[in-house]
Amino acid sequence: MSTFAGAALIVLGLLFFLSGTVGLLRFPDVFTRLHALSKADTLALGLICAGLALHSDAGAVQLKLLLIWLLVIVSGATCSSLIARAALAHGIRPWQR
Amino acid sequence: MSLPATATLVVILVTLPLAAATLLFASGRQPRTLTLAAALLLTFAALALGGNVYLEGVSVHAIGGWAAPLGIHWQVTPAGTVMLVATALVGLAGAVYGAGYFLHRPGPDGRMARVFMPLWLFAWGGLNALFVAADLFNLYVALEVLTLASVALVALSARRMALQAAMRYLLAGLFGSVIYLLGVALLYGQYGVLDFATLTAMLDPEDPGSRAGAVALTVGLLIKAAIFPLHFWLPGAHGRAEPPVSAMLSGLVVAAAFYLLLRLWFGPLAEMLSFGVGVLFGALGAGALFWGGMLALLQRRLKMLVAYSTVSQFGFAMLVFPLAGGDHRGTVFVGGTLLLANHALAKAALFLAAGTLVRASGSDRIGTLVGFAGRAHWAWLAVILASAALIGMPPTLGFSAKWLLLQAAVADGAWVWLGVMLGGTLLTFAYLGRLLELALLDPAPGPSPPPPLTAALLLPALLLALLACLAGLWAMDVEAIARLESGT
Amino acid sequence: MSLPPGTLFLLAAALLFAIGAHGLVTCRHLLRKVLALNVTTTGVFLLLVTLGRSGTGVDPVPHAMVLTGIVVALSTTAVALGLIVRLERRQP
Amino acid sequence: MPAVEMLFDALLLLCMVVLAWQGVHARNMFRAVVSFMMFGLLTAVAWVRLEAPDIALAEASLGAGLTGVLLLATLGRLAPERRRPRPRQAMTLTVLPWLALGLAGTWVLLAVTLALPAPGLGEAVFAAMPEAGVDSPVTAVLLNFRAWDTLLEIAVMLLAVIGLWSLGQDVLASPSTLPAPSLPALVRLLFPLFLLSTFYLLWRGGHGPGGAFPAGALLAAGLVLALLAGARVPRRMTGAPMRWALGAGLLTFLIVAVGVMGYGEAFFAYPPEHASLLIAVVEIAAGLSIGVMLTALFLGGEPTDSRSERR
Repeated sequence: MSTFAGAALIVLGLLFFLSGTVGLLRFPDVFTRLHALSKADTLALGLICAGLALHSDAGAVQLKLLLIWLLVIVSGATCSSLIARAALAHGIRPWQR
Repeated sequence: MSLPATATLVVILVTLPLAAATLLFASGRQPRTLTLAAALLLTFAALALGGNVYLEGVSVHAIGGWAAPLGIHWQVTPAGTVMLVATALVGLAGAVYGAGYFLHRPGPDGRMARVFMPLWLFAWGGLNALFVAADLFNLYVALEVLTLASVALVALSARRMALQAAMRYLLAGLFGSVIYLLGVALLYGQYGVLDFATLTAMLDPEDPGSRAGAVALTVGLLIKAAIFPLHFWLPGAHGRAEPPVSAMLSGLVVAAAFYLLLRLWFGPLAEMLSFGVGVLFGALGAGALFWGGMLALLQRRLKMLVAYSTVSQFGFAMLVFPLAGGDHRGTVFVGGTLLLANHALAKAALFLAAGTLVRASGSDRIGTLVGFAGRAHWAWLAVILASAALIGMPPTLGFSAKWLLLQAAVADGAWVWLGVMLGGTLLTFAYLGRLLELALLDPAPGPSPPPPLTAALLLPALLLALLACLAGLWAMDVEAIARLESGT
Repeated sequence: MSLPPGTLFLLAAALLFAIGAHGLVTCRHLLRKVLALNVTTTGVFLLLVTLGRSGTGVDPVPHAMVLTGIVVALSTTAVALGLIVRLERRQP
Repeated sequence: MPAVEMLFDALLLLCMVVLAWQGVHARNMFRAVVSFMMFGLLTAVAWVRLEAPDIALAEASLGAGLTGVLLLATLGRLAPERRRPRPRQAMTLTVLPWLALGLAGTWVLLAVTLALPAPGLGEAVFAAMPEAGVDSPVTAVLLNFRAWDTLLEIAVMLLAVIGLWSLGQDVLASPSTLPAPSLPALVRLLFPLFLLSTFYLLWRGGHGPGGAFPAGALLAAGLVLALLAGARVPRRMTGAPMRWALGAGLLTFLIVAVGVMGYGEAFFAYPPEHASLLIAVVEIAAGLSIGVMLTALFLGGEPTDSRSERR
């Protein structure tokens, strides 16, 4: 049962990765692309970690997966804000319709 | 008097330079007495090792006590010991010369004076590690130590030309290393061993994979040894570096790569050295001899002339390979080794003396050098002696080495290579003769106050040149040659 | 599938070596040459490990060799980059 | 091999080749560097596929991570690439790449025929493992069977630092104003974690993937991140303390290698009863030194009192 749920979570995560990548490729400027990428990917990774955790019985492995997700959240958020601010500092104006 | 055990001496030779270099760097000070003491100790260790090997012959040492294919091995051979002794002599001479040279030219905020000795010792340690190694991968790491130390030494001279030369040297050296490593990978994939002894026993000369490996090893080393037409990086790097650096690079670092070629083709790869391969190597050698010699004749700057002469002299060394096919392999191998040793001593002497002359004249241009006057005549004396050794006049070491090769060539009836050797010798005479002619000119009006030529700037070159000349007497001893041959 | 296990990796290793060697010779910018050199080195490392693997079980010796090689490559790259910056700075 | 794995490998290697090409030839230099960094990361994945987790760790941290940081730092110091006229020797040089390609092609053919079950040294290593003093075969090779290679390799690294310093470059300037205030906060949060993982990897090296090089790389990553976030080399760490820290790894290694001769053993022959301890000592000293050396490579010049004052 948990195997099935894990697989479902992983597939869901992959879908979010896919949508994030589509956003990266299709969105018009650096800010919107960041927006798509950071949010979708963080969620996707969380889903995949959760799915993998369901596949594993060992508590240590599950803890490591959680740690991985938390670290990626923190560093991803920092990186995104760094990129966005650097882009602003370089005079890139946010895209407007 | 009993000498320390060979194993102890080898350990001293390979670890002391690294330890001393690290200590000098970390402490940030240059206690001149201590560095010279270390250099002297290394020289004594090399000489003692020479004595041991002369008495006992080849010895093999397993590092860490791990048996053949698993661990790394040191193989102390007579030929390797000759190179170790030559390294020690040039190392000591260069250390003394460098101490005197950088005293008056310390570079920005004393950087050159501060960094020279650690880098010099690292290069020395790399050379020692290389001459005793008998393991394909260990040799790769030793080569990298040597390359990096050499590049840093070239870059010491902060002039733009020197930095460009250092960059080109680094790229060429690293590319050579990568190709060498490719050869190591191919051979390891085939035989699963790295040490020379096992590899020699297992190697199948007909196997295409092994051939590809041998080609890669050789091409990598040909780049590193600056054999024509892969010599493009050498003249700049050797000609633009500071004089003691040029001495080590030209005398030893190039020779180390070439010595490895000798080791491989007279060791594990010996059965692949067919007639065709020998002719190919010989053709490269002849090309180097004449191309390098012609360019040396055309140079306008003293150090560039000496640098091109290195390209040309390694052409001689390449002639060893076509001659090895005959019945006199042992003689030819000894001849090649002695040629390298002679070149190391004489070329180092030539570069050191050239550095002194350039400093005394204030310029590198051949037309403006000071003549045979004042204290500069000691430097000229060194130039004359070193030239005699390079040309191969009796009784120098160069003569002994070429004599051995000539004997082999005559015995095998290899008239073509004989002709190439004689032609090359004439060419060497021609371009070095250009220098000797200058010595006899009237002293040119030098720059206003000629800088002092201290003993540290004059003696090392002179002694090295003298040694190159006198060692020939020893090398004429049939007994000595026979013992040297025992290593092949 | 009839291909022996390491074939793809060997192919990639050869291609990387060729790309690197080609780039090293044809590129003019020094930084590109350094990058090309690193690509070449990676190709050789891949070859080394793949060839070492085709034996019985995993052979740790090529692994150790490649670890050593990676550190050496990083060190030499750092020196090369330092030289490039130095050369650039002295340009008029 | 299952077709799925084959497909994955093919895709991975294809991406690597494309990225390698981009990394050398991309129009824009920044793009080239970023492609090269991605190439490094994918190479790490390839190492995992080849069952070489030790190499994967080193590749991800050193080959992709620190090399990438070095490249970017260099890029920041360089003027943009100028399109120069072709140099004179271009004619002779265009022949060589084809030569290289031909060589590579033959190599492929040979390599495929070569891929016979070669003996390798695996069996010899596993036979000697009981006496190695550690449980991880790769660590045993690195620090025992072929420790002399590793010692020389640390010498190469120290040499790189000395060579870099002798070029007399300025220390890489840390950015005066940070674009984001969150970076220092992140570094404060992560730095203890970096230290913790460094020691974890050092400890783990004895029986699994890990050891001195990944640990040193991780330490360096933490230090470099701190420097990027605006930290400076503390003044009391410049000069002699830093130089001794740089040299400590090589010196410890040498002392141990020669010191065991006091037991009447050969060079580098750890006495079996002390092997674990001695290897651990070497590993820790080397790991910490490697961390400092990598950081020094990133800084690019010798940090001195006066210079840090000026900044």
